[in-house]
This record gives sequence, structure tokens and C-alpha cells, in this order.
Amino acid sequence: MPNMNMVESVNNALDTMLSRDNDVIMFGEDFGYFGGVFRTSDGLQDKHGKHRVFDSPLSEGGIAATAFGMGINGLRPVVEIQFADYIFPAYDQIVNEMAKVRHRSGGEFWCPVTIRTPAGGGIRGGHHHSQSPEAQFTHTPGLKVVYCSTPYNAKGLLISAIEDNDPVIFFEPKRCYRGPFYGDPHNVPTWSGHPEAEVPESHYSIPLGQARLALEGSQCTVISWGAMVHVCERAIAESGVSCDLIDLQTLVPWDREAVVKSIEKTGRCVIVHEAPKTSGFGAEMAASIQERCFWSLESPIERVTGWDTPFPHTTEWDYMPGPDRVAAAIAKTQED
Amino acid sequence: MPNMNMVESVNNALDTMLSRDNDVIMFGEDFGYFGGVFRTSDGLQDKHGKHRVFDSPLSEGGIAATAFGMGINGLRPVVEIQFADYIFPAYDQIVNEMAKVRHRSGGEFWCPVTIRTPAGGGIRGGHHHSQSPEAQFTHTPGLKVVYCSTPYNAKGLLISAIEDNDPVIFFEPKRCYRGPFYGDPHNVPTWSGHPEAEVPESHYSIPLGQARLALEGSQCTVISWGAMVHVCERAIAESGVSCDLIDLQTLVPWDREAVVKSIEKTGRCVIVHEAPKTSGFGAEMAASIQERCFWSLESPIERVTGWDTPFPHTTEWDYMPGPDRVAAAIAKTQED
Amino acid sequence: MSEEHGADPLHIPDAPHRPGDEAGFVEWPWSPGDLERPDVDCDASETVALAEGLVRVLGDDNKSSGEWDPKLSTEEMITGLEHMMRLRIFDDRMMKMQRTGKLSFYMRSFGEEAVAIAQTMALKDQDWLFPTYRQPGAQFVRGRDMVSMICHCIGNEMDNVKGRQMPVHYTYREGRFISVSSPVGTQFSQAVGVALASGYKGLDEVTITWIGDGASAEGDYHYALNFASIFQAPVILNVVNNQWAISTHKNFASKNGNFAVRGLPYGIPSVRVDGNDFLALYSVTAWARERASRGLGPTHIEVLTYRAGAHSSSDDPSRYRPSDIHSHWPGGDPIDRLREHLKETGGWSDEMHQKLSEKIDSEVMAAYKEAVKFGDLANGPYPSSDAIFTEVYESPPWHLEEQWDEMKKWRDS
Amino acid sequence: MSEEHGADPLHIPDAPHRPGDEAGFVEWPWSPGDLERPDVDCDASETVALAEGLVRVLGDDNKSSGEWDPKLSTEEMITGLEHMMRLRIFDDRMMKMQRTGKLSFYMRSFGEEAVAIAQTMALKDQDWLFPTYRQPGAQFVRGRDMVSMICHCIGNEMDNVKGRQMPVHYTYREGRFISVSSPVGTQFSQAVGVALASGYKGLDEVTITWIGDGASAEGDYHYALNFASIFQAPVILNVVNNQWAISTHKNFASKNGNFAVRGLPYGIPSVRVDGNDFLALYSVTAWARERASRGLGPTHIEVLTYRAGAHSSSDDPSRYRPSDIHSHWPGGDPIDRLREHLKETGGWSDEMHQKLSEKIDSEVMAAYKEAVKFGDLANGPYPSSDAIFTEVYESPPWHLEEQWDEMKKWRDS
Ligand SMILES: Cc1ncc(C[n+]2csc(CCOP(=O)(O)OP(=O)(O)O)c2C)c(N)n1
Ligand SMILES: Cc1ncc(C[n+]2csc(CCOP(=O)(O)OP(=O)(O)O)c2C)c(N)n1
Ligand SMILES: [Mg+2]
Ligand SMILES: [Mg+2]
Repeated sequence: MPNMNMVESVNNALDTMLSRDNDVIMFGEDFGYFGGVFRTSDGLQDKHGKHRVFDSPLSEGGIAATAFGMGINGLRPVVEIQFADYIFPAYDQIVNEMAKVRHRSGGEFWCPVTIRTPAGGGIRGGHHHSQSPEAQFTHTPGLKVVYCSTPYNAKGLLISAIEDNDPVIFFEPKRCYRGPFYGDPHNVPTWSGHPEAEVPESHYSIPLGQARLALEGSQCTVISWGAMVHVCERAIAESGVSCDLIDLQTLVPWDREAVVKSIEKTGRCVIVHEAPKTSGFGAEMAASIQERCFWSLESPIERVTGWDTPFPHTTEWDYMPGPDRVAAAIAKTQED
Repeated sequence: MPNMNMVESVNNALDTMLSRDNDVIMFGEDFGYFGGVFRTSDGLQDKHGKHRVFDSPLSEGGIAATAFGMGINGLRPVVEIQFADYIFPAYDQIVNEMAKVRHRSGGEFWCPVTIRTPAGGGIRGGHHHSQSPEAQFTHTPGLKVVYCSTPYNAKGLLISAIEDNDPVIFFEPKRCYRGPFYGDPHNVPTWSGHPEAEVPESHYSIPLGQARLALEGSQCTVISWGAMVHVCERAIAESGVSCDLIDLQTLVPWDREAVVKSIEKTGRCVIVHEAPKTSGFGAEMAASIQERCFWSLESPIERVTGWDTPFPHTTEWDYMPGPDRVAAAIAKTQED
Repeated sequence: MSEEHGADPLHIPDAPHRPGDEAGFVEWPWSPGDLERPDVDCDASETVALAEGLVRVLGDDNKSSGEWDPKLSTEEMITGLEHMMRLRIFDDRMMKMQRTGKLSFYMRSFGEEAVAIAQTMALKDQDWLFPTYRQPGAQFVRGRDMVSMICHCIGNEMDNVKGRQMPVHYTYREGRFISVSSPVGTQFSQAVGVALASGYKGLDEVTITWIGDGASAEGDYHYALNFASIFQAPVILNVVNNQWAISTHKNFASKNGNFAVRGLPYGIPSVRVDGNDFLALYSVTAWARERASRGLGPTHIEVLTYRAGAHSSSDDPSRYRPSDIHSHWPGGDPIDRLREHLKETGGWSDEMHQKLSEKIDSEVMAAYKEAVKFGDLANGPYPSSDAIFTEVYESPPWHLEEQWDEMKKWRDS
Repeated sequence: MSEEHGADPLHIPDAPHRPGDEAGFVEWPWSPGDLERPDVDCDASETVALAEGLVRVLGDDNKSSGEWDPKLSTEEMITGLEHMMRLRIFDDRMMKMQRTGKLSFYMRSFGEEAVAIAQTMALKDQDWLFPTYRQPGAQFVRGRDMVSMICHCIGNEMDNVKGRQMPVHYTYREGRFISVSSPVGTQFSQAVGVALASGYKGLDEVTITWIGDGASAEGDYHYALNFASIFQAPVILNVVNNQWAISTHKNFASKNGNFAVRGLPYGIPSVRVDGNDFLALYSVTAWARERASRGLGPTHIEVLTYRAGAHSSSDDPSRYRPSDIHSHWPGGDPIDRLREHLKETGGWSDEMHQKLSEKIDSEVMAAYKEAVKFGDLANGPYPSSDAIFTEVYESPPWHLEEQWDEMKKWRDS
């Protein structure tokens, strides 16, 4: 099985779907001729033709609206928003339109659009090339929200997203495009040799709504998604505490069964995400877990998150949760 | 002290601020000549001049952007988004721009804009005249988020919002414009005679960040905001359980002291909001409360919310939380 | 700071007439025959006169003339007239029922009946319609059953929107009439995507969409024109300039009051047409369809008309404009004008008109009676509230299943 | 479905030259003196020729001519030349330093130096500048200290953006240069609000703003033109058409490639100007300023230029266009052209130029050495991470206080 980094596995997923389904059509800013600023669409226009893989005007709202129209008229558009920070001009089209069209039309029209977007920090992107706005989509019924973390799950989840008949917002942790990123900017491994970077060339899919148990343990449940999954892995090793590490993969609908099962076993929980704390998706996790597992919990659910501030540039390592903060939170859950 | 309904008290607050501060300028769709589709700006153009109170093009993005520019150039704009459902075309200008300009400019520019918008259901508005999108703003650092519930706090909070030097999203529960609304569409009282409808004509303010203890009790803490505060009041009476009812008033920053104090007393908690459950602001409340008050909690924190679906038209009473659902949740917290 | 403020330091537009003013419009300088009908493969620059002028076919003498005369048969015109009359009678009936609480809300097409009806008649059945709330009339052209339309509006068990959206938010896939959405403007840019999908599939399908003068200030308007021109989408983009957006006059939507010319800099052939002139509307739309169908890309049309009634059942226009103003509109009334033309050409008489009107009246009344059998908003039965949970997703995930169960518990208790 | 698909059923534009192609542009049909300079109170319709043509002052013979000649003094021109040279040298230095990791990222104004410099020189000190990342040169005109600019770019302790934004995201309130924001287009509509506030206060302040050819596809562009024209804002709205948006050619931003004309249907006088012609830019901007200042409202300007370099330090244009293409641009190079003109008019020589260049070189080098004393991105010291928590709000609420304490605990441990 070839080793792929996440740019390659995303590219491979897109290629796979273009090859299998003529209704799949793709566009975005700098997406066609150039192959995308992160190179995820490299070579696709050459291979599949410029009527299937093309550049769009610099207009996220227009991209979303056009995809909507194509989607309700039988195509299966996959569009790229160049950075997740720039998805907001399309927010109305996504939350008021895509999310609701199946319902509002009594099921007469639906919108099988996939919106891919690189998200998260760690590339010195400052305010507007670092945000991780997943929570702002999880509150909207009708959308599915996916956040991949490895080359393997990127491909499998992306194929599921494209094949899904509902609109899916698909976040790709840009910090992990070329390596797993353990939170230390001075030590930057590539995906080479990583087991989750063994990616089949052929079609496969990972069902939406299914979490991945990245590590198994007994004393604490650590829940995360995106780049932070790797930070958690490192933190768990540092902490010396035996932990389940749940990579949520899909945020809406999330895999409650996996989470509840783990918490019932461990009685302790830490949730980790990059986005600001207040109203981040960690809040939903914590609220739901205490609802469901109140009597199993032996200590407060901890959240380790980005601060409630804009994302900084030079000092981003004081912003993003690192292994130390996560390890300390794990330790804290073990206190009483 | 005159009795005012919430349309009148909002109008009175706007009038008060127009009279006190020449830098206050107001606009919105149908806002100027006509006085607003809910009549909250009735008479203000006549009184203060059409250069201070005027109609805008039908463009929420343009309204927000224009307010932003006026705000950084020394004015204090107050703009109306006709329905909260229509705030999304302005979402980018609000979350990427207004919220961050003070920070991104090293404090050189700031944006004292107030965005008022009628929110929430109960007027047979269906999908797009009923949403309560407060949670989608609470996740953005740099914004303050306020939700009034009575004529008295509407005026006092709105004056604080306008006087505040940060951008404030100000939600007005449209179902309560003319009466307190207890969740029963067949029994629709007006504000007349209600103690919270005694509104001073003169300037006063309610600090942002301060909750209101609407009812005092000992067995359970009920937390809510907007129209649901009144539903909770009815539910508490129905339930026969002695409850603190906390009207949060400001969601960011919220009044943790008041909440913690109450939970430490009661050990039980119900959070009630109209918006969908997943990633609603109730999630943040529950997550924070279990973090802070874990050892005081004697039963799971309950959330009573709108369903995770679009807001329906004909069947909205099966969607919006009513006193029965809230009362049952209160009872449930008392079980063990 | 207060000292520096002049009395009116900002330029704030106003409406030309406010309550109490004498209503009146300047006479139109445009007549039928003024404008040529260029070849469909013309360039945008060849349509400047069409965008700055006004395409008319029906003259003040009720005769049709000029290159734009579509030369419709008498039967076609009678069909158009009948649809328009049906829409007006239907609207009046619904409005009455709204006043009695049988429906929550209503919006009439009063004064603008020609728009969707003439334009849809000029299209082919395979073409997609992406309307606002002001084009329900297209459904009559596409053969929709009136009972089913009423069932939607009165929110009963048979509402095909299943009680989810407000009245007038029709959806009718069979007739390729795409679900109406409340946020104004969004359909305009989406329609370009619908059209591009048809193009991608290589089908002879054209998409038509509409936006209001007010809503043209939304970003979606710009997205639509830009994407349509760049990718040469087979789409017909109409701005229905009915002079008002609720209480806001079109002077707040455009400084110079001409919306048609906005298409030109995008390289889109653009035309302004008298929206109360059935024949002109038909003709311009047929021209635009031919352009799209021949792979020549989008056409931008300003439909010049007047919102004769209130914005909606919640609106009271006497607060912001003279009550009789619509009767002064130089474009007159679309039904009157087609009726008079038909009389002029010998195919119609006042008696026939009266008879048709009565026939439709009873048709509407019958449909209404049939519809209320399935319930109405005042009395129910409503669509099942199970419909809150279905079709949110293709199939409900666990959290919706759970909430659905909980809702049932409360509903059925 | 696959059968129905034609080979290229959608019209997808392309760039005129791709890697491997021979670069070359059609010769410009426009010369200095072609176009009249209308009175500032002209109507939009009187500017059609200005929008469809190109205002030039500097001819191929390096002489200035025509009604648009601003007749600048030699000193003024030398000042302009010096600012442009300074910007180019500054950019080159920063780019070198970026390659060594002293800064994370950089964007040059290469080939577009005239734009912000000539335009800002044509304004008054009280006027507001609302730039994108491609107009840092305006700061030189407003007297900003180069050391402080470098400190921002290298993200050191003295960065007045306090380490919060990426390099090139300057803010300089003293010079009325408003904070640059990454989301493209947002400043364009905001600038209208800035201008309206000046109008409201009754002050003689004009606001100027810029947007790229690419970003003009955002909704903010439409909002800006519409709000500016309806409320007659004292604002100058520039579309800098440098032909590219990263790898995306302007053919994806406009079908016919003319951005200037887009202002006309909004009723905004519109002009296209040679963006590499310092004198033409100066003159058109001065004209627009006078309009704004006299209460005549907005002006829309297309600045026709060419992005000579890469989009940013992260970009490699050889992947999507011929490497030498910028040297074929009919507008030439803005610095060369002003230099040659000055030589032609006798106020300048190659020796003087060389000397000035060396002076600036050492100035920039000195400033750079001074700046790195306060740290750089490779080595620190950085702005204190306390700045993560300050100025999020006017004063930090309790949750920020608490998180700030926690951050300190980690940072200081
Ligand atoms: C995005 C959005 N903003 C505001 C509204 C509220 N609203 C509904 S109709 C309307 C006026 C629309 O005017 P116009 O576009 O001219 O269409 P018309 O009603 O005249 O047909 C407004 C402001 C809305 N539905 N959507
Ligand atoms: C809203 C938004 N979308 C995407 C981007 C990413 N991006 C940065 S610059 C750029 C191209 C801008 O091109 P143009 O507007 O022509 O300006 P130029 O760089 O040529 O000066 C893009 C796509 C962004 N910064 N903001
Ligand atoms: Mg209108
Ligand atoms: Mg450009």
C-alpha cells in the first residue's frame, strides 16, 4: 500500500471520485489550472478536463451558491474554500440555503455538495489563515460536519462526504497536510512511515458518524479531532495515564456510542480542540457527556482549547493547545 | 413610571441615545421613513432628522460594512437587521472584521457598533423568520452578545450596548415585543400591568455581563434568556419546585458569579433556549457549570431547547420549548 | 462634535411621493417600435439602447407593433389572459382567507401578474424556474393543481411543504418550479448553478430566475451576473423592478433607477421591458431563451412594473405612499392591457371576459372548498409534526431519532 | 449520464499565456491626450469614454501631455520617484530576509509602486486610506518611519500590530492608514462607511480605498458601489487590475476585462487609468478628490497595471504564466517611466538616480539593522504573548482574565 501524505490522499480521493462518477464536478479559487494553493488538486484538471475541474472567481458566496444550484440539478459538486477563515462570505448560502433546502422543499430538492476547506493553525497564519470554525456549522441542522486528521481517514471520509446526499462541510487540518504535527514546531516529522499514511489507491470509505479509537486505555477518555489528535497522542504518552483517544472524525452526527462506552469505562474525560473555548464544539461534547454519563463521571470534564481571542501570528505557540497543557488536564482528571 | 411594551421601550432607548449623543446614527431596512417592520424606530426620523435615522439598501452585508466604517471613524452606529435569520449575509463582516479590528490594529481602530435584531419564534415565521442564532456569535472573541427579555431590561441593556466601545449583537425576542408570552399561543397577555414593563423615561443602563435573578428559590437553578425566560417562569410555577430563575441577559461575557452562586445553593440545573440543542449556548453553559460546580451538582444538567431541525411553520408549538417540557426537566433534576 | 453637523450632511434619498402627496409619474418617453430586436448572437454592447430604453409591444392604442411583437395567436393570448385572471382572483381569495385566519400570511402578485406568466409561457417545459414569492403564477402555466397550491398556503395536512415554510413558499418539482426561500436574493446566484448543471449535462434546458429591485442590493446579485457571464451559463436573470422593497423606494436600490444597464459591464446582453405588457415580456423572454439555448450565455432583463398592492398581508402601504398611487402607473394594468388588445384584435369581448372571470371565480372557490377539507391554519388538521424531523437529512441520525421520540411523547401526551 | 457530456460543455475561460507560451500583449490603442478631463461635477454618463479608454499622461516618448497632465513640479516628481524607489528597495530587502526566515511571509508591490504612492500624494493629509496588502507605499508618503514598518514585518517586540497579524498587515493611525485585513474585499465596503462618517461630521475628509481585480468578485464590491452612490459618499473606489489573483487570471473576474465601466450603471463617474503612469494616476486621483470634497460623491477608478512579481513569498508564478511575461506589459515599469520623464524634462540624470538609489539602499539597510535590534521572527524576542489577551475587548472580561492567567502559567513555567 503506498504511503501518502494528506495532500496526496486528498488528491487521490478527489481523483477517485472524478473517475467513478461523472456527476462529480469541482472548482474553487486557484483550484483548476494551478492545482490549489495547498496542491490538493494538482494534476486533476489535466486528467479530467477543465469542464470538471476549474478555477472560480474570487467569491466564496458565489462558489457556494453555484454549487447549490448544481447540486439541486443533479450534480455532485465538490468545492474548495481556500482557507476556512474565508468561508464566512458563504455562510448565508450554507446555513440558510444548503442546510435547509431538502427540508424546506418537502424533499423535492436536495443538495449533495461537499465543501472542503483547510482549517486550523500552526502555519504562522495569524488571524485569518488559522481559524477552525467547525462549531459555527455544528449548530445548523441539515449540515454534516467532518474533520479529518490522517491521510487514511482523509481519503475515506472525503469519499463518504462526496457520496453523501446531504451537504457536508469537510475540514482538513492544514498543519497535517505534510506530517502528523505533535505540537512542537521544532520537531516536524513527515507522514513517511506513519501507519495512518498507508493509503489504498482504490476506492474505500469511512462511514460518516463513526469515531476512530486512536489509542486504547482505561483511566481517561481524550476526545479530539483534526490536528489536535496528534497533540493528544503525544500528551497521553507524556502523561503516563492510560487513555482512550477518540478521534471524533465526524462532528455532526457524532459517534455517541463510542464516546459513552469509553467514558463508562474510564469515568474521566478531556476534550481538546484548537478553536476558542466559548461555544466551541467541546462545549457540546461536555454538555452531552454529562447529560448521558453523569453517574459514571468521577471528575469534571476538562476542556483544553484555543483561547477566547483571535488567533495570533508570532506567538501562536502560546495560543494553540500543546501536549503539556493536554497532559496536565489529563492528570487533573485523575486527581480525586 | 410609564408602562411600555418592548417595542416602546426599545424605541425609547434609541430616542434617548439619539438625544444624548450626536455620534449615534441609525439605519436599516425599512427603518427610517416607515419606522421599522416591528415599529421600533417609529417617529425617530421625524424627530432626529433623516441624516441620523434612515433607510438602507436591502443588503445586510452592506449595512454591517458601512456601520463598521462609521464606527472606526468616530461614530456610534446602531443598525437593525430586520430578522435575525437575515444576519448571515453580514456574518463575515461581523465575525472576521468587527470582532477583530481593535485587536488586529494593535488598538488603533475599534468599532463601537450595535447590531439590533429581532429573533426567535412564536410568530408563525417558519424557517427564516424564527431563528435564534445567538450561539453562532458567542464563539467569536471580540463580540459581546446580549439578549433582552422584558421592556425594562431591553432599554437598560440597549443603552449599555450603544454606549459600549465594542461591537454588540443585541437580540430582541420578537415574540415578547407586545407581551411576555408564557408559551401558550391561546393565552397572549400584553405587557400592561407587568412590573418589568415599568420603564423610566430617562436614561438608565444595565451593565453588560450581569444576569438578572428573575425568581428566587432553593431546589433548582433554571437558566434562560430571551422569550424563554417567561416560559420558564410559568414552568417553575407548574413544577412546584422552588427555583432560582436566572435571566442571563448578556451571553458574552456571561455572569458566572451569579450562576455559580445559584448552582452551589441548589445543586441542580436546567438550561432553556429556543435555538437547536447541538452547539447552542446551552452547551457552553452546561460545560462551564460542570467544570466549575462538579462537586455541587446532584443530578445531570438538563437542556430544554429547540430541536435540531429547521424551525417549522404550522407546527411551531411542537418545536418551541413550552412550560410542560421545562417543568418536566425541572422535576427530573429532583429525582435522585 | 455637535456644532460641525450641518442640517443634512448626508445625502439621503427619498421616495418621489409620500402619503398626502399628489401621485403622478412623468409620461414614458418610450413607444412600441422604438427598439430593434437584434440577432440573438449580439454582443452586450449592441444592447445598450435596449437597456436604456424600454421594450414595448402594446401601444396606448392597444395595438401591437414593432420588431418585438411576438405575433402570438389569439388562443395563446387568451391562455395568458386566463392565467393572469386566475392569479388575481386566486390572490384575492387567499387574501380574504388570510383576514379570517385561515392562513397566517399572504403575498399577492397584484399588478405584476404578467411577469411570471408571460415569461414562463415563453419557455419550454424542460426549463427550470427559480422564483421569488412574487412569481407563483408560473405554476398555473406549468399545470399545477390549484387545490394543492391552496393546501400549501393554508398549511393543512396536504401541504407539500409539510407545514415547514410560510405560505407562498411553493415548491413544485414536477413543473420544475424550484422551492421558494425567504432570504431574498439567494436564488439568483443559485440559478446560475442550476443552469451550469444543465450545460454540463449537455441538455437543452434553460434556467430563469427573478430578483426584486430591493434584493438586487444583496451580494448574490453580483455573484450571479459575474458567474453567469464568466461561465456563459444558459440562464435568464430578471430584476423585477416594482419600485418598492416593502416601504423602501427603489431610490435606495439604485441611484439612477435603471437596473437593466447593470448587466452591460459584465458583458451580458441586457434589456429593459415593460412588465405590464404581456407581449413584450413574452417576446424578450423568448429571445433570451434562444440565446441561452444556442450556447450564447445569459441575458439580463429589467422588468419594469409597479407593486400595486401591499408588500404582504402584514404591510400597510398607506403609511409610506399615496393610497391610489398604483393607478397612476404609466404601464397601467397587465390584465386590462391584454384584454383591451384582444378586444381590439377581435378575439375577445367584455361578455367573454365576464364569463371567463365568473368561471375562474367558481373554479377558485371550488378549489378552496376542496382544499379546506384537508384542514386550514385556523382549525387544523395540520401536517403531522413528524415532518419536523423528516428530510432534515436524507435519513435521521441518532440525535434526531431521539429528539423525535421525545417530541412525540409531548405531542401525544 | 456520461454519454450526453460534450468535450467541453461549459465555457471555462483561460489565461492568454501559460508557461511555455510566448508572452506578448496587443499594443495599447490609447495615447496621452486622447481623453478630455471633464468638469468635476460631471455626470457618470459623461465619463463613458474615460471608463472605456485609458487615461495616460506619459507618452512613449516620455513626455507628458494632454488635459490630464497634473503639471507637477520637478520636486514633486522626484519625491514620488524616491518613494517608489524606496518601496522597491524595501520590498527586495524584505524578500531576502523572508528567505532567511527573519519574517514568515512577504508580499511585494513590484510593478505597482506608483499606485498607492501617486494616489496618496494627490490627497490631503486629513484623508483616510483604506488599503489592501498591495498599498504599503502610501505609508512612505504619510511619513511613516521605516524601522517601525520593518518591526511589524519581522514580528518583533516593537511590532505595533503586536504579533497578531501576518507581515504586511500594517496599521498606522497617525497617517490615517487603516489597518490591513486579510479577507479580501471587506475594506472596500467599509471605506464607504468611513467616508460617510466624515460627511456626517461635515469635515473635508475624503476616503480612498483599493480592491484587486480578483477580489472585485466579492459581495463587498457591490455593496461599496451601491451604498457609495446612493448616499453620495466622499470616497474614491479603486479597482487595481493587475491581471492576476494569485494564479487566477482576470478572465475569471470579468468577461470583458474592463473593470472601470462597472461603476457607470451605479451612476458613479468612472475612469480607467494607466497604473504605471505616475502622472496620470496623480491627476485622476486629484480629480476624484475634488469631486468628493465638493460633495459630488464617489468616483470609481480602474487602475490598469500588472503584477510583475509573485503573488507573495508563498507563490511560484512560473507554474501558471511565462516567467518573463511582466517585461512585455505595454505599461512598462512605473519607476523607469517616471525616471525617463524626469530625465527628459531635464530635472534628473542617471547619476542622480544612481546616487539616490544608493542612498535609499543604505537607508533601508540601516533601518533594517535598527529594526532587528528589537528582534526578528527567526530569533525573537517576540511581542509579549500577553498581547493575545489585550485589546480583544476594550478591557478583558473575566473569562479572558482567567485564560490569560492560565497562559502565563504555561508560558512562564
Ligand atoms: C436577506 C433578507 N433580508 C430581508 C428580508 C425581509 N424582506 C422580505 S421581502 C423584502 C423586500 C423585498 O423587496 P424586493 O426585492 O424589491 O421584492 P418585492 O417584494 O418588491 O417583490 C424584505 C426586506 C428577507 N426576506 N431576506
Ligand atoms: C475572502 C478571501 N478569500 C480568499 C483569500 C485568499 N487570497 C489572498 S490574496 C488572493 C488573491 C487576490 O487577488 P486580487 O484581488 O486580484 O489582488 P492582488 O493580489 O492581485 O493585489 C486570494 C485568493 C482571502 N485573503 N480572502
Ligand atoms: Mg420590489
Ligand atoms: Mg489582482
